[in-house]
Amino acid sequence: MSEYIVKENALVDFFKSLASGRRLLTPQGLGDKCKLEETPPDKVNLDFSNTHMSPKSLLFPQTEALMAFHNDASKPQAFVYQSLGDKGEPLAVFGIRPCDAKGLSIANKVFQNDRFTDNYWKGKIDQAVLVGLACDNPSPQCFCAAMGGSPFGEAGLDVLAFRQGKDLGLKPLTPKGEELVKASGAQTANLADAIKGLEAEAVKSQGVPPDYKGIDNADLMALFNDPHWLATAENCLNCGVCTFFCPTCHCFDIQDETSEKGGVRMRNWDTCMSWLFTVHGTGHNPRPSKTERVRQRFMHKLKYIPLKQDGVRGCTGCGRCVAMCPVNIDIRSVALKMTQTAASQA
Amino acid sequence: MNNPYLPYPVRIAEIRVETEDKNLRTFKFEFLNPEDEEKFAYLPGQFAELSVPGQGEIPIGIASSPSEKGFVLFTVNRVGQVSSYMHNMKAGDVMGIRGPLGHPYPLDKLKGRNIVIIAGGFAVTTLRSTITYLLQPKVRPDFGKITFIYGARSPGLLLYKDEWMAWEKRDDIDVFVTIDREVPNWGYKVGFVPAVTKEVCPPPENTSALICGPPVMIKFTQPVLEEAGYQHENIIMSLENRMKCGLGICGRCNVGPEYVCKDGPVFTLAQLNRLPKEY
Amino acid sequence: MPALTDITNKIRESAKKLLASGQAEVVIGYRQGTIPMTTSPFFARTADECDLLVWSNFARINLANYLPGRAGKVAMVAKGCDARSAIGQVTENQILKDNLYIIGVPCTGMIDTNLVVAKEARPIREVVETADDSITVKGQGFSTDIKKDEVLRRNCKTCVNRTPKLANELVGQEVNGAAADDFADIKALLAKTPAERMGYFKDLIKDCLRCYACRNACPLCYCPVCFVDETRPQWLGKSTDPMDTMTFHLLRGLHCAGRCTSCGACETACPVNIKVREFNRVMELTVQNNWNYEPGLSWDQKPPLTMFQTDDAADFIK
Amino acid sequence: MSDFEPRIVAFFCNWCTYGAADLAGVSRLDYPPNFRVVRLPCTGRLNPKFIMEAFKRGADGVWVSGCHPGDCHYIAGNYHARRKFVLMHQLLESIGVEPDRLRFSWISSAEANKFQAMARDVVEHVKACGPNTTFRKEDLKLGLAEVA
Repeated sequence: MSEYIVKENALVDFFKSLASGRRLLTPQGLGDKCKLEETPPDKVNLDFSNTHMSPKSLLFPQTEALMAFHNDASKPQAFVYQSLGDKGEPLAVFGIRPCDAKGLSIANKVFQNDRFTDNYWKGKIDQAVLVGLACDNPSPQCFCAAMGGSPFGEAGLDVLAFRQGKDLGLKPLTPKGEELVKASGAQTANLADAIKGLEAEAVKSQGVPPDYKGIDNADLMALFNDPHWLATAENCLNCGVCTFFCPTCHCFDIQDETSEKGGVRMRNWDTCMSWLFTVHGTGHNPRPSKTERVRQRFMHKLKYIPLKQDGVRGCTGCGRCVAMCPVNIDIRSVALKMTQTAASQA
Repeated sequence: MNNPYLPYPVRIAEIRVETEDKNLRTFKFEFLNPEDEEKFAYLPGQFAELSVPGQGEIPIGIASSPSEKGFVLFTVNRVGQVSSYMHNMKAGDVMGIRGPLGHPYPLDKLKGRNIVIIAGGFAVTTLRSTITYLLQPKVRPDFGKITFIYGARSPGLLLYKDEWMAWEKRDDIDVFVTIDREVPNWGYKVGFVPAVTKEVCPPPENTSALICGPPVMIKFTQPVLEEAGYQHENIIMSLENRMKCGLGICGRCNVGPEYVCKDGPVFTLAQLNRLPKEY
Repeated sequence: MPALTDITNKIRESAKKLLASGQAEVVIGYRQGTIPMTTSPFFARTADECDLLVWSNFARINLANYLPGRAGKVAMVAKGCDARSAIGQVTENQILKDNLYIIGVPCTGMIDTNLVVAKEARPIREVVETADDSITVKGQGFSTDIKKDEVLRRNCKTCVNRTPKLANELVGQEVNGAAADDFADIKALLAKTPAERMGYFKDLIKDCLRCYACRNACPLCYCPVCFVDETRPQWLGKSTDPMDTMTFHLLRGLHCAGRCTSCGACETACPVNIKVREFNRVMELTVQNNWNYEPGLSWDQKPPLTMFQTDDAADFIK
Repeated sequence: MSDFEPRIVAFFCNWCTYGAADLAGVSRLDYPPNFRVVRLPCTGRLNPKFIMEAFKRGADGVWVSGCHPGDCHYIAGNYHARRKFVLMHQLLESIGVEPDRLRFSWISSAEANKFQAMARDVVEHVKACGPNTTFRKEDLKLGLAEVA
């Protein structure tokens, strides 16, 4: 696949083409108000840092009704749960950052795992075309390179867009993306070298990435049993803000809500930081205190997911948990401690 | 698209109170749509999410055997919101089951081997399924000696009385049922499961053990088997953890990188040795 | 010497003494955060670790949060509000007075990072805190001075008890608090119509994620099982239903009534910047009006909801 | 609005107002039937979440009634309750629940007439507020074809 370019004066037409037959979502608003919103083609903003929350709610809303039943015995299907459908719709999302797209690709392997396919997720992701916007000026809390990604990363995207002066470069990554770009009337251009140059500069701005490879090779139980978890978790409030903001956190709870006429089974985001998350009916809790719960979160991101996903880490370096944590528990510091554990075991 | 969250509608055909404290009831379900029974093709050791409309779901091991057609059985302990609600339901009520979920006991890999089945309390459910499956005339010749050790606190807390009494009369399975303390007119063994295991457990050669029971029973039975010479690969256990989706997605039942629901619940002791004890 | 540096040095000195003399087994303080405008609660147990303790304009989390149920002797670094929370916990029997040593810091207010970002939207890579009344934020190609009193947290602007007078020691000169908090904003709100007030509060919490960070950051919220986690019956749905969210905030407000010291940790912790203290402030005003009570101002005061007067006024009861 | 019949959840202390309601009944004092009564051992048992739950689930009004101060069966339960009532009352009013939707009263078991008058008064005031549309959960939408 070749690259393409959209000249500054053709940008609105490009976004019109993206929006044709689909809803076009792009980041709108500033700071903590920045989120993906439906955007008229002439109102797309390329000057944003990143959305306040990760884009996972597009495919995995915080609250989603899965199925419903009614209790009217005089009508068919009383007390039988019926699917409410997966509610997907054709979407074009422009401006997802590579870290977040990678997060979606990691969650995608959970929602479509080796045994089961989550139809609610699949129904949405299959109808979405994701156009990422590369980061040419990463934020201070960004560390995608340290986690094996890049400000120009391609995982999870259909098209990678990047700023080429005042123009917009496009690199289609999937057949779906290729089709979209071709339909937009963008001109082909050989930009492979330009991308390399821009990427190198963007990576450089994150400094020399720390090396966490030790974790990948370390024994799981050695990492798990290391005494540092007690100190790592000591100041944690167990609030779970990190999990709500994380682009790869995908845990949920399933709950029934009822009314006079029947009920709805819905799923809601849940957090491994909560005591309730793992407690058994008997009262036994496999992760009874915050130390176990904090350990679970970081082990999941940095060891369990890589084991299950061919070495890809469950953290993409978006930096949200670092920025949002009320007590500044920094996953980079934790990864460093785990790396030290690994080194001392080796 | 197939919806793995959507339960098959079932009707409660029969409810049987299993124990004298009435905390365990066995529910016999019939599928509302007969074609769902085929889709619900399971093997011993798998579980399902029992779905009560408006209350929620609970993961429960399947107590019936695939050889028993026309119905499925689940024995449910009264513990939380859903199970308590189920204990107040009656025959004819409609609810749902979702599954089968998890992996079965690896019986296909155990062909030609002796099997010792050790159960404690109400954890016997999936092992009832296993024994019923193994004792089919067509299946039984594939396996060597079968030994069944089953314990509970008192006679009134033993499940499936008619069945194990019938098994006891057969000569193709050795049955040892035990209670914690002597009671009058008790014609079987007395003592804790580990002690009985020590006494009657077959030699480890060409033998696999399936164990399911409360943590304290497993804690003390495991050394007995080790002492008898059982390799950890041949000690097979079934775990439980809090679950919601049963599909390896919702994230709460993991033991290290493995999800008890999707990758388990059946693990060998050798596998568990390499995993955190978060269960 | 800049005041912050001076306080930092005194905290370290005091912490080392306390650990060496056995007066404390652990000193809970703050260390510098890993990104600009943050600090991280830190548990110093050795002299070396004491050298990581700092004082800053961003020491916002209330360390009393870590006290309940703690065994052994503990020292904590405390602003005026934090010390009041700790004293409140002593009166609520969450920690023994004899096990607690308060290193009191006369506080000139903590900075609301959202207000800083509102003044300087470019990515901030460094903050300089050497001046007493301003900070300097720096990033790629810029350096901006910001007056501290323009970016103070709401609760710090109206704080009366800045100096923790009941602390075991003070590290720094006493500072004067604001004049009494007049609750002008709340009074103005209460003057509106019920429909306007309902609209205001519903709008206030519309972004709430129900992460409960406000609860977890609160030194008053130490219940073993919070009402939001109760399952039988389950009082709150787990969806983002606006009424469930409202119920959470109302009950949180009620549970904190007569106990809240306006430390602002809840608002600091909120990831979507909800002014969650509005509910607490309504309750504080009510408590002050009815029982003339403010928490954490003496070691032996009884919390207002554990006691009563036979002639308590309640004219609305018919 | 005149044919609006409010649904009101009433929390009555077992030792007084609940008895007053009984006495009103046997004395043939008629009062409007808009109440669903929840009997409490003491108004001190009233957890604020009960009130929230009632409103959330669609109650148009809530009425809490217990023993006169000084008459508590448990000596001080209603003194403690009174302080909590102050907070609940102020908080709900502050966030915009119309004051007339929430009533607190003291009615002893002998005061059947006061009970009757209060019941009428509560219903009248809640009626004037109209249905509770602001402080309640929205009706769950099932989204099923059978029960549109």
